[in-house]
Amino acid sequence: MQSGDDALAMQIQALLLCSGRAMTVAQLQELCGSEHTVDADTISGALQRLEVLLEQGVMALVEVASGYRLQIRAPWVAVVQRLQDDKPQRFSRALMETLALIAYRQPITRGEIEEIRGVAVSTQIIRTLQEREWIRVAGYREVPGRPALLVTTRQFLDAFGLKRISELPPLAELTDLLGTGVQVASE
Amino acid sequence: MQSGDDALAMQIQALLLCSGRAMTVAQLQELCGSEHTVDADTISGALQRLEVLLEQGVMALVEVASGYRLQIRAPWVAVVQRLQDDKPQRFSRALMETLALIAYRQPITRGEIEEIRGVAVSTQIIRTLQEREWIRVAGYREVPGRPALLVTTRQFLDAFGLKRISELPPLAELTDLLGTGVQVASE
Amino acid sequence: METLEAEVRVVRIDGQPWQDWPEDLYIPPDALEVALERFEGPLDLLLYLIRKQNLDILDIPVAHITHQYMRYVDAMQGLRFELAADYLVMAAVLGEIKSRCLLPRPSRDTQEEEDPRAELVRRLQEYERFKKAAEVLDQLPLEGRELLVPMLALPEVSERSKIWPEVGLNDLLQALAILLKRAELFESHQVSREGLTLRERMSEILEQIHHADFLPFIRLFRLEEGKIGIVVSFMAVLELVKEGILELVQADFQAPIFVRNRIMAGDEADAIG
Repeated sequence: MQSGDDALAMQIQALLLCSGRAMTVAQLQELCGSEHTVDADTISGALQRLEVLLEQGVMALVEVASGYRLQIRAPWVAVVQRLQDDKPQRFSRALMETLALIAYRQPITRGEIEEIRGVAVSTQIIRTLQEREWIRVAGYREVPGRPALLVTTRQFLDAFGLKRISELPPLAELTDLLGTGVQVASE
Repeated sequence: MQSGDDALAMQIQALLLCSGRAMTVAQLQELCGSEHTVDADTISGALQRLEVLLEQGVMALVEVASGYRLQIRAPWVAVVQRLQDDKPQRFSRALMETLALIAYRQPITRGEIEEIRGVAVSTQIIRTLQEREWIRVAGYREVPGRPALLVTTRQFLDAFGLKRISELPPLAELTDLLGTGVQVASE
Repeated sequence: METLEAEVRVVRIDGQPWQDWPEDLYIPPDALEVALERFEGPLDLLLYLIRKQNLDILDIPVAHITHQYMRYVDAMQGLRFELAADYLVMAAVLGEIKSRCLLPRPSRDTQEEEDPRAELVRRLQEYERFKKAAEVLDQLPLEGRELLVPMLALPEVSERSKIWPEVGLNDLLQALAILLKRAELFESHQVSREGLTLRERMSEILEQIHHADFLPFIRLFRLEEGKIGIVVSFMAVLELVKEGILELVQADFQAPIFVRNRIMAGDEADAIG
């Protein structure tokens, strides 16, 4: 029913739909070839085919600096942007705890945060905090894996109305805060 | 070129593509209707139309507990999985047994889980399940100690691609242990 | 068929077949760690023994096991004691069952009295059900594993800044307070003011060097802060050097010392992922 080209084009489509980033021909070659390698021309051909397949749809295949990616076509951009207004509700407890640990223990690695919290810290949380410009990578610890050292930023201080990190209340005072009506398991 | 139904179906497709999660008919109603509202039946019709439009493609429209979402069709899953650097995650047996007990016996207390499993349930496991938002505390049993009653969440159903708890595979029948090694009627 | 059966009987530990599983509930101390990993507790072990080794729970030499258990529980000195305790309880249950089976019973009561093993069998059956349910659940397609939900980036909005949830300092402190209460992780000496000042200074230095890449060592000190301020700054620099973030360079003997950021700007973005 489908030609070989179509099958490859659809493989590429699936990859681009889930990768969340642009991909180069070389990357696609590596991912599409299972037993025998696919040559670059075949990938280019499949990309052209994909462009045609998508012609009537909501997505377009575009080439950007870092490769090819799928994006929403212009007529649907306005609808899709309504999703953004939908987003902000609350930051998760996991995010707030991660932020608090970075604030008080900076510079700190993701591994150290995980150790203290006892659970994995999702990449999403770190990314959101970076996107929010509340944290940044200050360097790397010179140990195997070179984990990134996270610190808070000036924007973080601004957001929380602090002039400097030392204005954060000492940890000892937090215990009192807990005493005064913070419900731990409210949900 | 496109009928009105197709246009709405494609709007929905664009929304689902960019939200990356399931959306309810009500949410879609709100996002699709700009000046005048779209009624729920129209959305349902457009969803059916979208299902047809996607038939030959790499994505399928599926309904889960929190609404409708797009999923990569099975034949393309393997390719996409190559994108994931680390091996697909597997959970510990302890975690899966705990989750199974909560799913099939909800609401259930930690003590009851421990009684059935014959071992203590680690706080780590409960925390991981809560962090994933697969379980939550639905209340407290009115007995001494007021143990928390654990239930599964919509996110749990979403994660396993289910619409409701009754879609879980049925529990196995109790099997005969007496015939194998334990002879009850030995006298 | 026969090979399949043989396969089932082989317990693999770290890829190595393990054939010396006990014929009773006693686990030798050196195999305990392995057993704790392999079995989800005494019910699981007991099920395995009944299913795979045809263990007759009546035939277990309970006194012997109990004695051994006591010895190794002593030896463990609290190491994962709570898990060992579960196994110990099971040995006690088996002992109790056996003793009740051995006791002569008045003949007219036989109708009413429950078989002493019934309760244990009921528990085993119940556990086995959920053990299977867990296996079934584990085989279901899972989001992120077999169920893949596509997601495209939202089109870039021209300078319309993203809308973020509102957060106050109090939210942050509450999050930390909850974390503290949960884990009780900070020991008192880490709470001290000094630690915070040092870390704060480390951050400030990083901030300075972030913009410059290269700074005269002397610029990191503020004389108006007095002796303590200078000591703290000095310690902060040492700490950062120790962590491999900064490097001290000196072109020549007695030349000014410079502090260099060892991390090239630019590779920040993909560092965390």
